Amino acid sequence: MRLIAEELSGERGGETVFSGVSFALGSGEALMVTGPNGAGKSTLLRVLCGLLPPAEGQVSFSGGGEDWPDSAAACHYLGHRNAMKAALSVMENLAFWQRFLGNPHLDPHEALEMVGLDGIGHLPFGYLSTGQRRRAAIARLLVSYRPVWLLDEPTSGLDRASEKQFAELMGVHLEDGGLIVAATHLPLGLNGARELAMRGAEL
Amino acid sequence: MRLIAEELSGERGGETVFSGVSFALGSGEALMVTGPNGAGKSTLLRVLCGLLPPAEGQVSFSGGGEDWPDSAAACHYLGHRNAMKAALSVMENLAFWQRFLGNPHLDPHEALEMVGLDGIGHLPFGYLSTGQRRRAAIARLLVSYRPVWLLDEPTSGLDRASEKQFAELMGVHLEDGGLIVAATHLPLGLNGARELAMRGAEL
Amino acid sequence: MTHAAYVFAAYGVSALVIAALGIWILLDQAARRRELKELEQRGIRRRSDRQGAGKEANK
Amino acid sequence: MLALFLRETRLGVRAGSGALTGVLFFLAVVAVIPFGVGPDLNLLARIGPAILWIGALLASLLGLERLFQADREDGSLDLLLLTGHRHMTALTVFVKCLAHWTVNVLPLVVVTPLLGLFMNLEPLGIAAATATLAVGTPAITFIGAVGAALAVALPRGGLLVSVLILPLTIPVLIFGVAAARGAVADPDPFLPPFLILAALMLFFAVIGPLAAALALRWSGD
Amino acid sequence: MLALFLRETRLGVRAGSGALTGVLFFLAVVAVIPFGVGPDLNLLARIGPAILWIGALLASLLGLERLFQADREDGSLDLLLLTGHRHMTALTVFVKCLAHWTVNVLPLVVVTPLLGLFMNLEPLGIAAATATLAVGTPAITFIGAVGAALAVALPRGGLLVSVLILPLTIPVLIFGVAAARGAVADPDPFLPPFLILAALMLFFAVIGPLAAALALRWSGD
Amino acid sequence: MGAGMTDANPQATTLSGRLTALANPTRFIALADRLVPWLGLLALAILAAGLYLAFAAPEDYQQGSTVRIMYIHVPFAWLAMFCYSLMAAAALGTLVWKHPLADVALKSAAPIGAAFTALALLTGSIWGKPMWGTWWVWDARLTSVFVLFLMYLGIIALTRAMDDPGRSARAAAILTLVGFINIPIIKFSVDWWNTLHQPASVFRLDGPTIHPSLLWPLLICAVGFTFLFLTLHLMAMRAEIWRRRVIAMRRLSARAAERAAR
Ligand code: HEM
Ligand SMILES: Nc1ncnc2c1ncn2[C@@H]1O[C@H](COP(=O)(O)OP(=O)(O)OP(=O)(O)O)[C@@H](O)[C@H]1O
Ligand SMILES: Nc1ncnc2c1ncn2[C@@H]1O[C@H](COP(=O)(O)OP(=O)(O)OP(=O)(O)O)[C@@H](O)[C@H]1O
Ligand SMILES: [Mg+2]
Ligand SMILES: [Mg+2]
Repeated sequence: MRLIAEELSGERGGETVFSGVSFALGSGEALMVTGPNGAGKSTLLRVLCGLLPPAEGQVSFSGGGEDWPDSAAACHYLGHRNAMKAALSVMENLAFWQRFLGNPHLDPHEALEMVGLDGIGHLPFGYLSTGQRRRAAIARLLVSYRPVWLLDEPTSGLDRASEKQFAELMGVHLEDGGLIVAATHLPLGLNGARELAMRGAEL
Repeated sequence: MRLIAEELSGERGGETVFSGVSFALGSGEALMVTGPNGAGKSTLLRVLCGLLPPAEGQVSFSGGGEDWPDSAAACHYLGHRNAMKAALSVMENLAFWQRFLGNPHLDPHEALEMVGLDGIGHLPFGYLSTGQRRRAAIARLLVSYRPVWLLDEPTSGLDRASEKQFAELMGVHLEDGGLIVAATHLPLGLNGARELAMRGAEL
Repeated sequence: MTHAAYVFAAYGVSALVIAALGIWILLDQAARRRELKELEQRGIRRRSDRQGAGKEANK
Repeated sequence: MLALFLRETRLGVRAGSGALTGVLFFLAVVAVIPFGVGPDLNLLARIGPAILWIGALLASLLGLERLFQADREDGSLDLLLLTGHRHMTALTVFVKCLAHWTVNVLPLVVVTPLLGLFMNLEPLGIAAATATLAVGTPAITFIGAVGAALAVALPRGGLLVSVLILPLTIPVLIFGVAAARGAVADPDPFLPPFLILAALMLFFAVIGPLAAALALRWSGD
Repeated sequence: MLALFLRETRLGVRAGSGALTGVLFFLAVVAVIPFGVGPDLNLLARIGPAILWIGALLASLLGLERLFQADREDGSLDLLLLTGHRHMTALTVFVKCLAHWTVNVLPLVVVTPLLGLFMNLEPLGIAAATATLAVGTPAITFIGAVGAALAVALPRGGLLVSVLILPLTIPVLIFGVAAARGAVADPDPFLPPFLILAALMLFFAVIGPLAAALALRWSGD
Repeated sequence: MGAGMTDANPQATTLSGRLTALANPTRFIALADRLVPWLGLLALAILAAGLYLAFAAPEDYQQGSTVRIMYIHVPFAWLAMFCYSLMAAAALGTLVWKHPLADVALKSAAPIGAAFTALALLTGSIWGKPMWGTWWVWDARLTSVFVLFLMYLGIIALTRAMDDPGRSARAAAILTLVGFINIPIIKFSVDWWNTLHQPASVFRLDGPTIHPSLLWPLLICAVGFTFLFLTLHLMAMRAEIWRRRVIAMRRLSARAAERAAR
């Protein structure tokens, strides 16, 4: 499987925020997107999964076969917001996403265990602390399978231990032949990840 | 000015999340609250400023004179959420908080400059990137004066340069005789800050 | 009211509304033109102008 | 899709004051009209179906503007749109509309017979009014979905959504009232307007979600 | 406080082109009615005041339940509560209500005379309807504020809230319509219901913000 | 996204090339600059002639002198519908061909359309008072024109509610298209429902039924008002393009300032 970006440029509110981004990522590879605030990291991730149209260039995903025809189908997008409903319990949230996203992978209970949240699945999501919320959102990546993970500052709010745990989860995903693109300000603890440094569009 | 917590314990949803927290903080001192996710750091901050009642113990603030009779009056609370309206421009947001909070300190333009956001004050807050939003929220601390800053993961989402800039701002506030209590997972770059490590309530 | 008054009222209202519309558009135009001038005087040019210039030069 | 339906109804029931606000508003509308027209029972019976319809139309506007906004604010909307290859976005919208209707509008249909009694309608008229409401109100929800999708990027689109969709709901209202009245007022027929109403509902059940899906796809930010 | 008022109105206006939207909304509601009850001008004149009141009730309910929720979700509510020593919380609530009313309901009151013409009301009736709306609708907003505050405090108590709070709006509605009608329908008096309406409004203007402030203080989380 | 910012590569040799060239806002503005004065003069001349003929025309035996209102009422009503149809076409242009000027056309036509619709309503009401004895009735045609007016205002509200032209363009386009159902309803409401208002007497399948002495001035006035509409529309479009340029340049300068500060 390959995720290829060719001469991408992205636009926000009619303004180019980055341009000329190209890379090709194969199975088992990770790409860290870094850069100052407002450089366009989040915008790049949204363009990669097709939530925003690219202003120029194109994104292609190949080798996914029938299951993953394009990058929108093949990716898990973990944005700044956790995409969980505060009024539903953590388990209800995860079970919903598993059924809706399809390709079930881990059982929600197991997934919660993997992120160290076992025992609080019955709590409404709105009762969790910031870091716990983020971990519940990470558990969503595990309940359904997707080869590509697009992560936007995945470790924001996590404590030291959970950061390590998450690095291990990413490691396993890469070993299984997955791809990861992560926008981040903090080192994610992945060995051998490539780095894409963004500096915003030239004027 | 002194902020004193005596044998505080905090409750969330009928459950004690921490107990027996005591400290006394004088002018120019900073306290870093650390601990794993769910340890009760955010809860502690909310108890300190009076948004949550303490389950036991008490918080007192003295030496503030008429202007700052109690801790609620004396503190700036910077929570996880930025308390800005997406539909208003950054300047409008800041100008509003300045007028509403009273005790004007810096001019909104100056404050934006201090956090490196000059030139984008006219943009709607909703158009900013995550880090830019956080910086705008930090600018709010500067437009009105309060002796106590209660900061909940203030640097989440900031890039390296802004982190340093913010450390400097905190340094200046301490030099002016302010107090800072910050909950954080990341080192904030403050020299000589005391640390309060929370481990959650014993079960 | 006589019939003539109705006719007069109808024509009067129409003239008023159309005149207001025309004046509004003219004022809007003038304001935009002024803003553009001001920006150009401050030395700001559109990206496409520069690109366009580049393209002409390439031809 | 069933999962989505269940989630939405659960959310609606658990969090929302939606259902009851709607019913109460409906009640208020129906309660206040007799004050306006005075105690003339015949007149009341005559305009009864129209009042019920107008009440239902307005009540179903409540909460409609939040249909997609809540999802957008917590980031779910992104994921719903991303699964477009697996669940057509229009279908997702359709299911959300259905859930919204079940939670917020169905209760109105259920209390209609009771209100019909208040308005001095005869049994046949009550049955007809209830039937037309059951068939017609989904159309309003589907039209509303378009408005909600158009206004999703607006922080407080409430009124704007209603403004955008009210003119579009007029045909539904016309045929709904015509059918409800046709059942009792003798020269007027019941079936033709009722069938047109059903056709309108089906039409909007297709067009509404498609247009809303288009609007959502392009709201991208 | 003026700053808060300005911010709130600006938010309301920004989102949906404000005043225009309010007026449009009301126009749309009123335009829908004749499609339901038919073009009989006499009938329209009789139900006119009731229709105007229903439109106003709906307009003030739309978006009301978000009065504090939006502030809570973006964290502003914390700061508004924290400044309790400097601006009494009840006053803050009062100002927010006022802003909500100004943006969402006042435009309706302003266009009421025009709509009165459409509905074939006589001049006296129009004046009466406008007056009752101007005096009565703030009460609905103040009552709604209590509900909105409770909804923030009890996120899962939505049903409870609407059952407890909304019925309180019905007396306001009924006295409003009674007064508006009293001005034209001869045997009915105008002044008594109008005075009761004014009293209700003043009562809720005091009680509403106080209760809402209390609920918000306890919502702490 | 904004139309003011994308300049298509001009290749004005083929027909499609010429269309693309028109899509270039700079070229469009040049064209508009040249057309507007002539169109405006033409409109005024035709209107003057039409109105002169109108007042010279004989009075209607039923309606007396009020028939003169027809010469403005009917063109306004036609233009109200014409403008909406134009906007619907522009909406298609936005959605299907992503034509950069289509959105400008739609947005700037809305207020003009609203004004003409308001005029149709006003002159109609003024005519209705002597003819029907009332300013307003809720008959099908009148109400549907009123609804059209509301739709115009709704579209205006939507186009102004978002400050990002790209996003509001598509939202307004979708709304315009969905609302297009109203146009046939207006056109045929008089035939479908039995109402007070006059049925069509000019545009009919079996030819006009109106007397030629009334018809000619009416048609000339209609043409005049159409030219007036086109002039106003071109001017409004030009202003809108400039507005977008100003916004784009402001943003650019802000960004440059931010860069420089670092
Ligand atoms: C507010 C009130 C009115 C509105 C909204 C209105 C609207 C319209 C519209 C939309 C048309 C164009 C119809 C088409 O092309 O098929 C029209 C045409 C016309 N109206 Fe009115 N009208 C109003 C009042 C009146 C009155 C009071 C009269 C005269 C008694 C009148 C006489 C006509 C005539 C003669 C035409 C031309 C019909 C034709 O030749 O196609 N209208 N009006
Ligand atoms: N919804 C939006 N509408 C318009 N402009 C936006 C929007 N979101 C972001 N922008 C602008 O796009 C630019 C890039 O934003 P983006 O969120 O991609 O930055 P980022 O690299 O993720 O920054 P951060 O490190 O702060 O998360 C910023 O200048 C921002 O102002
Ligand atoms: N609104 C709430 N209602 C009920 N319980 C809550 C609520 N918010 C937090 N809790 C619970 O209180 C405990 C402490 O939460 P708190 O937010 O104080 O943790 P924290 O130390 O700030 O964690 P983090 O590092 O993740 O921010 C957690 O177990 C959490 O589940
Ligand atoms: Mg980002
Ligand atoms: Mg926390």
